[in-house]
Amino acid sequence: MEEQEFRDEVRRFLEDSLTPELKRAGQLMTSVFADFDATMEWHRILYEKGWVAPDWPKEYGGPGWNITQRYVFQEECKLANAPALLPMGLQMLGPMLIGYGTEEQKNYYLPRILSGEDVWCQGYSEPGAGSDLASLSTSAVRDGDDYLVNGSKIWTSYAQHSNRIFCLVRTSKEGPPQAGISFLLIDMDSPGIRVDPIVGLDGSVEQCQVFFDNVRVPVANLVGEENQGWSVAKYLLEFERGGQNFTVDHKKQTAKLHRQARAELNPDGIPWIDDPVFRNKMASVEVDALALEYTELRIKGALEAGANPGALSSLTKVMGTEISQRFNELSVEVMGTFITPFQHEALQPDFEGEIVGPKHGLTVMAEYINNRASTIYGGTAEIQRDIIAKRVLEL
Amino acid sequence: MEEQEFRDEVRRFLEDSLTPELKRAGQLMTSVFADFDATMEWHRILYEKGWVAPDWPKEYGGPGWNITQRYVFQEECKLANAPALLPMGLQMLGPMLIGYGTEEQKNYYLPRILSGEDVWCQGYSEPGAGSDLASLSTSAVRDGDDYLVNGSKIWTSYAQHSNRIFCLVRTSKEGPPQAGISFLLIDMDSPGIRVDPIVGLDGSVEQCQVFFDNVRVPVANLVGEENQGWSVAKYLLEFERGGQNFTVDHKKQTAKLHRQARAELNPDGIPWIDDPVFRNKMASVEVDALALEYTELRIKGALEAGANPGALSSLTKVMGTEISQRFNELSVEVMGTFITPFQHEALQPDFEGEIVGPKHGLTVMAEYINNRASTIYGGTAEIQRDIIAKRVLEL
Amino acid sequence: MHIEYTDEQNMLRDSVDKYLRDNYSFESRQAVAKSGEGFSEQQWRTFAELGWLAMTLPEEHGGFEGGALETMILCEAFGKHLVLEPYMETVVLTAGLLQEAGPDIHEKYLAGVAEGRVQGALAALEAGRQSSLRHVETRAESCAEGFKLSGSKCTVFNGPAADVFLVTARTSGDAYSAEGISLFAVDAGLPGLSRRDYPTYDGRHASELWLDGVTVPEGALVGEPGRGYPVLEKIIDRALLALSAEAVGAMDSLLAATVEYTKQRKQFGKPISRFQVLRHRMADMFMEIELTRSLMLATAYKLDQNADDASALVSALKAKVGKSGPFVGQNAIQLHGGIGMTEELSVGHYFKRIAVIENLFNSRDFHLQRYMRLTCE
Amino acid sequence: MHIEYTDEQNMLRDSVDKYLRDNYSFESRQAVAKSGEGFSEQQWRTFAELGWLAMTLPEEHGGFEGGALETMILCEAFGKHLVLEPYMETVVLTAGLLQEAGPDIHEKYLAGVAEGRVQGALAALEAGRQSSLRHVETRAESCAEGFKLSGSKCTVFNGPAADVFLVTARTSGDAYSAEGISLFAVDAGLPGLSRRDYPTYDGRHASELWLDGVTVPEGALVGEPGRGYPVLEKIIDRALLALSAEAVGAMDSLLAATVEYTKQRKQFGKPISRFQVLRHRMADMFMEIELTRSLMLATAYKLDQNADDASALVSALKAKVGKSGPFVGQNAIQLHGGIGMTEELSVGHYFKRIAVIENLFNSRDFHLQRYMRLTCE
Repeated sequence: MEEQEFRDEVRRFLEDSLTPELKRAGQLMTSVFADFDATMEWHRILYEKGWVAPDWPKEYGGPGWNITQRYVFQEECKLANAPALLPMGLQMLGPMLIGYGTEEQKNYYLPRILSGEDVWCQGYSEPGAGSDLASLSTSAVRDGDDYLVNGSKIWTSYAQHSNRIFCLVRTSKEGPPQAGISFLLIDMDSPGIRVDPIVGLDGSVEQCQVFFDNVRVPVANLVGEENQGWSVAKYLLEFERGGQNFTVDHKKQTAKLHRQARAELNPDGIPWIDDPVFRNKMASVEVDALALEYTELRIKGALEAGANPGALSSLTKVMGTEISQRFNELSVEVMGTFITPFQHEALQPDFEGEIVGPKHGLTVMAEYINNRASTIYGGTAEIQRDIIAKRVLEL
Repeated sequence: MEEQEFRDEVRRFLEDSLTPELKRAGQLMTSVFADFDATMEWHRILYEKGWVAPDWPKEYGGPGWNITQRYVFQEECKLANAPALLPMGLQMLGPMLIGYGTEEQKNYYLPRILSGEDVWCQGYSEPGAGSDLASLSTSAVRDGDDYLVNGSKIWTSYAQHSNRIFCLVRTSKEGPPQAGISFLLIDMDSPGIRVDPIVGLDGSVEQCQVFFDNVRVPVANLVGEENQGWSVAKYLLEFERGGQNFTVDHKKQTAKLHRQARAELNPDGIPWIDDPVFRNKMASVEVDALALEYTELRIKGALEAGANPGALSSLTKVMGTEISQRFNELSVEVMGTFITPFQHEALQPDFEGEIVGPKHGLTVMAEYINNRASTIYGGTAEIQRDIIAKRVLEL
Repeated sequence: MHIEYTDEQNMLRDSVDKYLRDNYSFESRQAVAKSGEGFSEQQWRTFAELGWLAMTLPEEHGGFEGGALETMILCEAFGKHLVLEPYMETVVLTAGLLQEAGPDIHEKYLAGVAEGRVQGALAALEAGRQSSLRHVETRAESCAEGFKLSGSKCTVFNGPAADVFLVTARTSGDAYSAEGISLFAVDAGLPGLSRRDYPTYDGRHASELWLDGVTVPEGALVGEPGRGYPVLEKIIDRALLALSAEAVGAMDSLLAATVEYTKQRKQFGKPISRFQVLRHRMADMFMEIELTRSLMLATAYKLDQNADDASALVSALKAKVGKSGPFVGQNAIQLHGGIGMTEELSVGHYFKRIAVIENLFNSRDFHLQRYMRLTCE
Repeated sequence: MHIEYTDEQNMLRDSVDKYLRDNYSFESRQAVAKSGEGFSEQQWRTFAELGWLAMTLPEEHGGFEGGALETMILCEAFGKHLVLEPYMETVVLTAGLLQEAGPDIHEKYLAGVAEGRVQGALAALEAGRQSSLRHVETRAESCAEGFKLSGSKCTVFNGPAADVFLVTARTSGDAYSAEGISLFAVDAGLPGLSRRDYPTYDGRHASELWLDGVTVPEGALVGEPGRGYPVLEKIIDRALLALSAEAVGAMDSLLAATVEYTKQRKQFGKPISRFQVLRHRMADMFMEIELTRSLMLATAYKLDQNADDASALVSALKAKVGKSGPFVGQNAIQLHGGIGMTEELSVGHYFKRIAVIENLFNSRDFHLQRYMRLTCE
């Protein structure tokens, strides 16, 4: 199918299926997550259409799209303000199970990810193991046909909404730290699991700490070999790093900033967009965003040609997040004192009251705050630069 | 004497003594060094006045000024465009001999530094020992009443004009690298010394490499104890780091930039100083320069109170040089294509021809180029930050 | 020019710091922030008892005649300990402006401020043009009783607790003119005044304010009619010093917390403070803070001297805070990692307060421009 | 949109690179730079023989009809090897503009350019207002023989070697008007033309040019009278691509040299490439270069497509080069330390060329402004 034809089809579908409430949930996103209920509603709609897992092979329930089509679909969803789907099942665990899971695991779990029946969260980081993930200490000790799991995971996004968690656990203390790690699938309703929500700086709860106290997990829930979990994890980390596209996010941020900068006036009473100094700063970020857009196109070109864009994908995460943060800062500057009202309830899709300040400023401060995390999670900006130095420059 | 009265006296002296040629040499400085002949002429004038070594104690030939007076003198000299004196004898070796030298050394060398009869250069860095100075390998081996010196020093400023060099040499390979270093005074006309000039990026020669091939140096020329040279060197390094004041340099750069930005027109045909974006960048640097100015005042206050400003002096070198470089960049931007003419001869004080482009642009490119070295010599910007992290923040 | 503290000032500094260290823990601060008020009445009374609120007031109203240096010392400590209480709003802005008013007003409010009985708020911004204090559409018309005020104000910090509002209203001139702006002290209880209160991201409370024909007596006028703007500018210079000092205090705490955290946090087998990139980042934070502190000290000194370049210094300082503040705040979070993004740690709260400070009374570029206007024309 | 090279383009790229690697050592380059000419006649002839000079010319003049992509490929390689020869001046600017001229001129010069016999230079800037191509005070008056030109020009790169100058002169309009500027091909041998030549910091030669009633025939007019500015703008977009590609090539060499140097330079018992701060600096250099390269590829593509947003891309690219270029250049020197400041090493010469590039045809802020004007109005 031609690209434009496909794009039109996606647009028609989005027009028909995205309710105003769902769009509102998309518009009110101030982090990578949307309102949970809206997210799952949209998940089910896409599932029924067969479009919920664009990146999966057709035999496992993917739509069978090529790379361009997947780009187009992602682009159009974002432009239409669809709420973002949860990536933990669809984008992290799913592809991994397809690569490493047993037939039983694939048959059981994949359909439940697609349907939304299972909501997964990711148990990687620990209080003592962040950037240095391989130092993790949550232990899984064989006890008959089970593992007994003890320890704690942190920064577990949406654990409070999840019925399952995939975890990296330590099954051996021999050899280098990477060598004794295994990959386990765990039911969240297993006895011995406790979930403590972590309140974020913006007042919302997206992250949790998950505690494991002698939690029994059947050995059958091991993915890959025992002590071979690190290679599975690395696959996902690579995905987390290289698999992101920032072009559409930046385009939306640009459009939003332009809207704000046309509406709000600078101290001389002219719209910020016509303030030469501010305009210069906008241009500076927009040019960098444009450069990243073409870099992403180069990556896409390489992928389509079957090549590995390696070096280039490692820069998208760093530049993508840092450019986003600069957009956030410019929005804050334009909104001035209207960043101050704390209106947490107004960020819920079902809010019907009146807000303080202009509508286009409502999400600005929460976005500024929450987006600071983007240079921390999924490999900090510092770790990313370490990787570029080591892998790309071979320093 | 009251500060203002003293300042007036200095001004009167400068008005009377600074010839137009000397001023011209000062104005044409594109690095920390001025034309050598002009420098030494000015040195002799100050010597006759008794003002050549403001920082030396009175008993050794200093003028007996307090801290404020020394600041004022330095300020007024720079503002009057006096050529900078060579620091190697007056500011580096002199104070060090006063602290560590024998009576004989003091009696012999100090007067000759004051009079300008001796011109000193500094032999610290080596091709293999830059930031890591303690790894130096130029060796001095005892042979009767002499040392035999072998090796090479690099970045030796004005070695081609010097009749003496003070060197760090290795007298022992035992213990940590700092432990086997000694401090030697060497005649440049000793047999076995060769001086190779190094041509800089601006086409001028300020640095040299100095080679030592079995050079005989009397043991009497040792300063401090054998193998105790590191503590002497550290004293000088501290001086090089903390002893600089950037306030007047930045004020001169500000004035110069304003002159350029009033004279040159932006693409819309208005003076650059009225271009909002450029003006904003000027303001940004000027505010940082102002902040550094008051930081230097805080340091001066601490010194006057007899306290050690430690933490603050370590930031002056970093910020002072980086602010200077930003001024350079703005001047380059204003001058546009007039940075391109390479007019090396026009930078000599005795040049009488016509120059290409406006006079206020003549030194801009050479300054931009040469000032890149300011974050390299005397401890790189990176080493300085290491020091702040270690000594100030105790990380 | 000596810009270090006198012994007396050092004593004040130490005593404020000691009190807050002992009595203003982050936990108690958070409890207060989550309460409906946005500050602690009890702390406020203690501040009054300790003489802090009277520190810069005139003697005749129980004050100690302190100047900009004292304001700076207090606010730096408030920033360091993340103090919520509306010192800037009530003492710097309200009492500062009231000192320009006639004796009626003096009598009515100033002693009350000194004693901690009276709180105030500045109502000077209007929605749609909130980036300029000169944009005033609220009108004040002469009437038999004095003036009748109509209009609306936004971002009135400390609005919910204020006993008196300092309101800008136009007695002449048009939209953007600095001329024709008058200042009024409006009692919070007057009929025709209504508010919508809301909490702010930095743990305080603010209001939108509507004036629907609020009638105030002649004596409520602060300064000359139509000449309110220069008075406001003068007091806002003080507020900018106060805010900037608060930012310096906050930055100090952020750097200290970051140094501490990176020393104990281990990754890859060593404290993360061993990583050179983080060490240099902290060195840069240190340098930014010290440069800002130098400007802060100089600004306080110049304000106390009524120096010609005092306002230029104020803008230089606020511009510098607009760079150093976000830099230090953002990197404190970055170096703390995930934990820095949680409500539980103080780091993020300093970060939010710094973000708010940067947006009060105009941000960096405005002040860079003002600095150039004041220094090179 | 695919912005990777075709096989043919890859071949060109490889062959240019191979030739220069084998035949254009830094040492020989330096010898040429110090010679009186500022480029090598012999290299220039070889460039012609290799077909490089004809690459983008029309077939009728012996050219290969290449487009922006070919210009980009050549200039990127020239930048990488620090090529001195005046390709941009002669082929991109002069031949580019001449293609807009009538057949007389075509005949006279274009084949000569393709064969390496003819060199050219753009004389479009005037002292005092050299930041704008629109500022033209040089006047062209109609006369019996055609036009009589009077005025002066500054910063005429490749002036000393030029056989023909492309001169802007005003036939109508005032000082800053884009209207009324005409373009003339002025033979270097004409009476009334005088020059002062000077070497430039980047090892080339340039001139100041005076036109004292220089008479040119009617046919010397390039394009319509008074409509020269849009033509110039169009060709300068190509020159900006050429310069930017050259900068990208130079940055590649600088990063490669820096990586190499830091791996072998040892301090404190290990290669300095082990220091995290330097590693991150090089990672940043890498990212800046790749972002610039993406814009470069896209710009060449858009120019070849005559896309509506081609000029916006050109300005985005030049603006980006204005940030990445100095960043990479300055840090290459910083990481080399003292040795990077010497004439002996290539690093500093790349640095100087990048500084010159940033100042040709306006620097970063101008292009940021142009980008905004072209994209959001």
